[in-house]
Amino acid sequence: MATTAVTPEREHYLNQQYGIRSWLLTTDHKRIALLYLISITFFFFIGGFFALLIRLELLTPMGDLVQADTYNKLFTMHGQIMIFFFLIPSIPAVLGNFLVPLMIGAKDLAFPRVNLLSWYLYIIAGGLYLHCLLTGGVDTGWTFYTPFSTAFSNTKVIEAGLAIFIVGFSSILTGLNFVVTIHRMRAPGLTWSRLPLFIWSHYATSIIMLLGTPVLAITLVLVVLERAFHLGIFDPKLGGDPLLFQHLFWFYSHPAVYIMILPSMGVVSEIVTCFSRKRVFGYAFVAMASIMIAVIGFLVWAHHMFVAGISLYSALVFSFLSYLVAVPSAIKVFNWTATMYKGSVRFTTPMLYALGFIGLFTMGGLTGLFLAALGIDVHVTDTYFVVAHFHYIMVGGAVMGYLGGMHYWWPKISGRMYPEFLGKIAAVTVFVGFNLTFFPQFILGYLGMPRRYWQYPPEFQVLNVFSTAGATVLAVGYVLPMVYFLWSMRYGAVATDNPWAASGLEWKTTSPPPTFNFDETPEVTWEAYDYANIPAPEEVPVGR
Amino acid sequence: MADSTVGVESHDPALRHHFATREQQREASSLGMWLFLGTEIMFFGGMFCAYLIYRYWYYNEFAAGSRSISIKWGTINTIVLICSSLTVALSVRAAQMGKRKLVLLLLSLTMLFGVAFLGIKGIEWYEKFQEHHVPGQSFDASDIVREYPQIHINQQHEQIYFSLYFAMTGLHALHMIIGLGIFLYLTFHTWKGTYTPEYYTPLEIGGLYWHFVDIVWIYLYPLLYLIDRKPLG
Amino acid sequence: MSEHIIPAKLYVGIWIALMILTVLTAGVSFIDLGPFNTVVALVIATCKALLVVLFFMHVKYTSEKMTKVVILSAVFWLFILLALSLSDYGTRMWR
Amino acid sequence: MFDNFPLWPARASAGAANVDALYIFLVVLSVFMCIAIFAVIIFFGIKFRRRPGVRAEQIEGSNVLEIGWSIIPFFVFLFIFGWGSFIYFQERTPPRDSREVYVVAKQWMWKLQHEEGPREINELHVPTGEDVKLILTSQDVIHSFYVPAFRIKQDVLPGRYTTVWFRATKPGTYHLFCAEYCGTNHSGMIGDIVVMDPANYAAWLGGAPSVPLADSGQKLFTQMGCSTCHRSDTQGRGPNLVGLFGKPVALEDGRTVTADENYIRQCILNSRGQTVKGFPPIMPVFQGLLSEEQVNELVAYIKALGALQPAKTTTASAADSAEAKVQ
Repeated sequence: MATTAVTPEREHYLNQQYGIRSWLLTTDHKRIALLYLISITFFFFIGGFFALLIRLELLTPMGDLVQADTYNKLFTMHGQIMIFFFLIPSIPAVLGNFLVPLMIGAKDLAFPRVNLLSWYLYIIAGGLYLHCLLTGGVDTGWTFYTPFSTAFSNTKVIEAGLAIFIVGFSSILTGLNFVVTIHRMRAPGLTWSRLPLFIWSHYATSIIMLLGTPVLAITLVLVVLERAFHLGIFDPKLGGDPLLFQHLFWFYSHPAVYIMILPSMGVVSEIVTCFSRKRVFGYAFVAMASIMIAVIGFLVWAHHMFVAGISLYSALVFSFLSYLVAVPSAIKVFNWTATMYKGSVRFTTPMLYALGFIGLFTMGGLTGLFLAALGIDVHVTDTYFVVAHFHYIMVGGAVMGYLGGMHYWWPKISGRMYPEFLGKIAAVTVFVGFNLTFFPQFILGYLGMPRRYWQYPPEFQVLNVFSTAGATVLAVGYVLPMVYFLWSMRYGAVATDNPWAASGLEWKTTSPPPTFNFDETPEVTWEAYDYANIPAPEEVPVGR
Repeated sequence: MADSTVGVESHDPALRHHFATREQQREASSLGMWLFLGTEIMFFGGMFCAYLIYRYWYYNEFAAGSRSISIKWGTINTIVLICSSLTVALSVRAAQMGKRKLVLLLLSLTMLFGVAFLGIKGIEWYEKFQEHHVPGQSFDASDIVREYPQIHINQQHEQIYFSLYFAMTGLHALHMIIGLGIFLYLTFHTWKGTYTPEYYTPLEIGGLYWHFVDIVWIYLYPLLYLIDRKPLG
Repeated sequence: MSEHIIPAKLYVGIWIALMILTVLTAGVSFIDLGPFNTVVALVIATCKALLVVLFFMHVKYTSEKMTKVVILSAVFWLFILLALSLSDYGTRMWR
Repeated sequence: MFDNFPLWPARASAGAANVDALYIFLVVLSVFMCIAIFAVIIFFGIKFRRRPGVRAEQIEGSNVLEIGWSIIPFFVFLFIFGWGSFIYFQERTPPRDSREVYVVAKQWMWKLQHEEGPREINELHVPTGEDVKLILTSQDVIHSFYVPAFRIKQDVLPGRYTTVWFRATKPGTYHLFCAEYCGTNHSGMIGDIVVMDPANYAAWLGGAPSVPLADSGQKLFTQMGCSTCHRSDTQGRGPNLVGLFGKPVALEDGRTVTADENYIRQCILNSRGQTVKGFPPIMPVFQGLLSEEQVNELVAYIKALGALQPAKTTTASAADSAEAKVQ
C-alpha cells in the first residue's frame, strides 16, 4: 500500500534479518523491545480480562458471577499480572529498551546479551506464572501478606512467589543495563545537562529497580522458605512479626509505584515539549525532581501500614516523609503546564494522552495527600478510595504515558503512522472510560466499601454500576489502539524520519532505525529540546 | 556479528561491536558488576534487617543459639574464605602479568577453597540436623535450654534464630555455588587462553563477585557465631 | 579500574591482616565488654570488609569515582532500610 | 444533603466529624487545584495553539517560580500533615476510663467479649456517650476492624493485642467490616455495630445474666493452677500479680517493661524470655492450651487485680474494681 518508492530497499532493524531465530537470539535492543512489547501486551490482556470479570462480579451486591475463592484469585492475579508482568516492564522494557540507546546516540545497550537474558527471565517467570494460573492460581492478594500466605492459603503461593522473584531479576538486569548505558555510552557532547528528560527518568527508575527489587526478592524467598520448609521468620506463633514482612515488602513495593510512574513522566516531558515546540520549562528542576522522587520514594513505605500496628511515632515520621515526596511530583506538574506557555500547541494523539496523564496524575497525586494524612488514612486505607487512588496513578498515570509514548514513537518503531483520527477517539475513550470507572470508587471508598470484597452491602451498588459501565468503555479504549497499531504496520502511511519535527537523537536516524542505530555516531552540540533551532512542521504529516 | 553499517573500525576480537574503545567496554563491565553487587547488598540487606530486629528483641536466644553452633567450623570457614580471596586477588594479578599457568593454579586453588567451605558448611548443617536444630516440626532446642539455665530461653524464639541462621548461611552458600560455576567458566577460558594482559575483564569482574561473597561471610561470621561467647556467670 | 599491578607482597600483607583480625574478633567475643562486644565485632568486620574492598577489589587504585558512588549508595540504602525499620521497632510499645 | 446519594457515611462517633472536616478541607483544596491546573492547561492550549508562521517563544524557566511552587506546596503539605497527625493522635490514644471490649477475630467471624460478661458474634452493642476501648487479637491471619461510621480502622494481628477506641454519639446500626484481606470469605466477615441510648443499653446488658469477664478469668486462674504460684502474698513461686498492671517490671534479662496487656498475654502463653527478675523460669507454656477468649479472660482478671493495692488480698470481687484504672 505504501506509495513511497524509496522505503522498501532501505535496510533497517526489522528487515535486516528474517526468521524466528533472528528474533529469539537477537541482541538488538530494538528487537528485544518488540519481544517485550508482544509479551507484556499478552499479559496486559489477561490482566485486563480479569479486571473485567472483577467489575462484572461487582455489578451486583451478591456474589453471583463467580465463587468467592475464584474472585479472590481474580483480584490477586489481576494485581500481580498488571504490576509485575505489565506495568513494571511496560515503559522501561519496551520504550526504554528501544529508545535509551537511540536517545543517547549509542549503538546498543551496554550489555546486549544481558538484555536478551532479561527478556528470557521475563518469559520464564511469565511461563511459571501462567502455569500457576492454569493449575489453580493464587489467592493471597498481590501483597502476599503473612501469615495468610505462609500458613493459611492453600493455593499456589510458592509458584507465584518464585515467578515474581524471577521477573524481579529481569527488572534488575534492565535497570543495570540502563544505568551503565547512560553512564558509559553517551555520544560525544551529550553531557548530563543535555540529556532528554526521558533518559533522566529512566535513570531514576533504574536506581529504584536496582536498590529496591532485591529486597522484594529476598522477602519472597523468605516467604517461600517459610511456607515450604517451615523456617519461622514472620511466623507469629514463634514470636515472629508479620509486620516485618510488610516493612520489607513495602520497602520495594512503594518505590515500585515510582518504577511505574517515573518513566511515564519522562514520556510526558518529551511529548509536551514536542507539541508545544518549546524547551521544557525548568529543565534542571524536572530532571532533579525525578531523582528526588526516586530517593525520597524509598523513605515513605510504611504509609501503607498506618493501621497495621506500627508505632505512633514512626507513623508520624512516615507521614511527614510522604508529604516530602509530593513536592517533586508537584514541581513536575507545574513545569509541564508552564511549558505550554507561549508555545505552539498542537493536539495530536500523543499530546492528548500526555495532557490526560497530567490531569489524571494530578488527581491521583492530590488524593495521595488524603492518604498520607494519618487521620484520614485510618478511614480510607484498604477501601476503594485506595483502589481508586492507585489506579489513577498506575492506570491514569503510567498507562496513559505508555500509550502516549507508543503513539509518539510508533513511527520510529514501525516506520508507519497510526491513524490519527482513530487515535484521538481512542485517547478520549480511554480518558472518559477511565474516569467513569475509577472516580466513583473514591466516593465508594469514603463511604466505607472495603477493597477485595466479593459481595457488598446493597447501598454501594449504584456507584459500582457506574464503575462497571466505565470499565467496558475503558476496555474498548484499550482494544482500539491494539487493532489500529496492527493495521498500521501494513497499511499505515509510511513515516518520515522525523514526523513530529521533534528534537532528540532518536529522530535524527531513519524510521525505523538501522540495526546499529546510527550510520555515524552523532556528536551533540545542542541542548535538549532545542526547538528554537528546529523548523516547525508546516503541516501535520498524517495520512497518505 | 552480522552488521552492515558499522564495526569496520576495529578488528579487535575482544571488543564488542557496540563499544567504541576497549576502555569504554571495560569500564562498562566493571560498573555493571559493581551495580550488581550493590543489588546484592540490598538482597542480603533484607535478611540483615530481619536479623537486626529479632536480635534486638530476642537477644538471649540469639546469644544461646550462637553459642550452640560450632565456632571451630565457623572460624575455619572464615579462614578458608579469606585464603580464597587472596588466591583470587593473586590470580587477577597473574593475569595482568600474563602468567597463564599461575592463573590456572590460583583459580584451581580458589575453587578448592570454595569446595572446602561448602563441605564444612555441610558438616555444620548435618550437625544441626542431628541436634534437631533445624526449624520445623521436629525442632527441639531443649538441649540449649538445659545448657544455659541462667538465661531463660524461649524455644520458639530460638527457632527464629535458627531460621535466620539457615536462611542466611543457605543463601550465602548458594552464592558460593554460583561463584564456583563462574570460576569453572573462568578456568576454562584461561585454559583456552582467552585472557591476555590486555583483556582479562571477565576474570576481574568474576573476582569482584567472589570477594563480595567473602565480605558477606565476613559479616555473617561475627553476627551468627560470635554474638556472645563470654563465660556465663 | 586501572592497569595498576599491585605487588604480591601487599596482597599477602592484607591477607595476614585479615587473618589477624579474624583471630582477634573470635578472641574478643570471649571477653565480656557488655554492649561493646557487638560494636567491636562490627568494627572489626567492617575493617576486614574495607581491606578486601580497597585492596583485593582494587577500589583504592581505581580512577573511577562511580565505583565508590555505587558502593556508598548501596550502603546508604541499606542504612535507610535498617534505620527507618528501627524507627518503628525502636518505638513500639510491644514486641 | 444528598439523601439518596450520600458522599460520606453516617457520622456516629465523636471523632468522625474531625476526620470529615479535614476530608472536606482536602476535597476543596483538591478541587481547587484540579480546576486551576485544568483551566491553565486548557487556556494555554487555546491561547497558544499552533498558528501558521507563529513560532513558540523559548523560555528557559524561572527560579523564582520553581522555588515558589516548591515551597508553597511544602507548607500546605506541612499544614495537612499536622492536622492529620493531630486526628490520628486522638484516634490512637484511648481515654483512661473507657469501657473495654475484647475482640477476637478468626476466619471469618468476629467474637466479642464485654467486660460485664456478655459475648457476641458479629455484633457489638455499645452505649452512646461512653468511651469504648477495643482490645483486638486474631487467632489466625491478619484481619482489620473497620467501622466506617466511626471512621476507625485497626488491623487485628495474630499473637498480640492492638487497640482502638471510639465514643459513639448517634444511636443506630452501623457496618462492621473486615478491611484486611483474610481469605475465602473475607467479604462475609462483616457485622453490625448497634449503638444504643444508655438506658436501652443497660436494659440490653441486663437482659441476659452473665458472669463478668474478670470473674471468669479468676475461675480459670484457679482451674489452670495459676494461683498456686502467683499468690497474693510474697510466698509464691511466681510474682505476685496484685497491683501489677500498668507498672514497670524489671525482667531477668535486664530489660524493664511496662506490664501492659501485651506483656501479660505473652507471659501467660509463654513466659520464657519474659521472666521477672528474681524468679526461676518454671512457668509452663500455655500456648495451645488456652483459647484466645480464655487468654482474654485471664488478662481481664489480672488487670482487675492490677487495680488493687499490692498489700491487700484479693478477696473483693475483682469486677467491682475493674473500672478503676491504674495510671
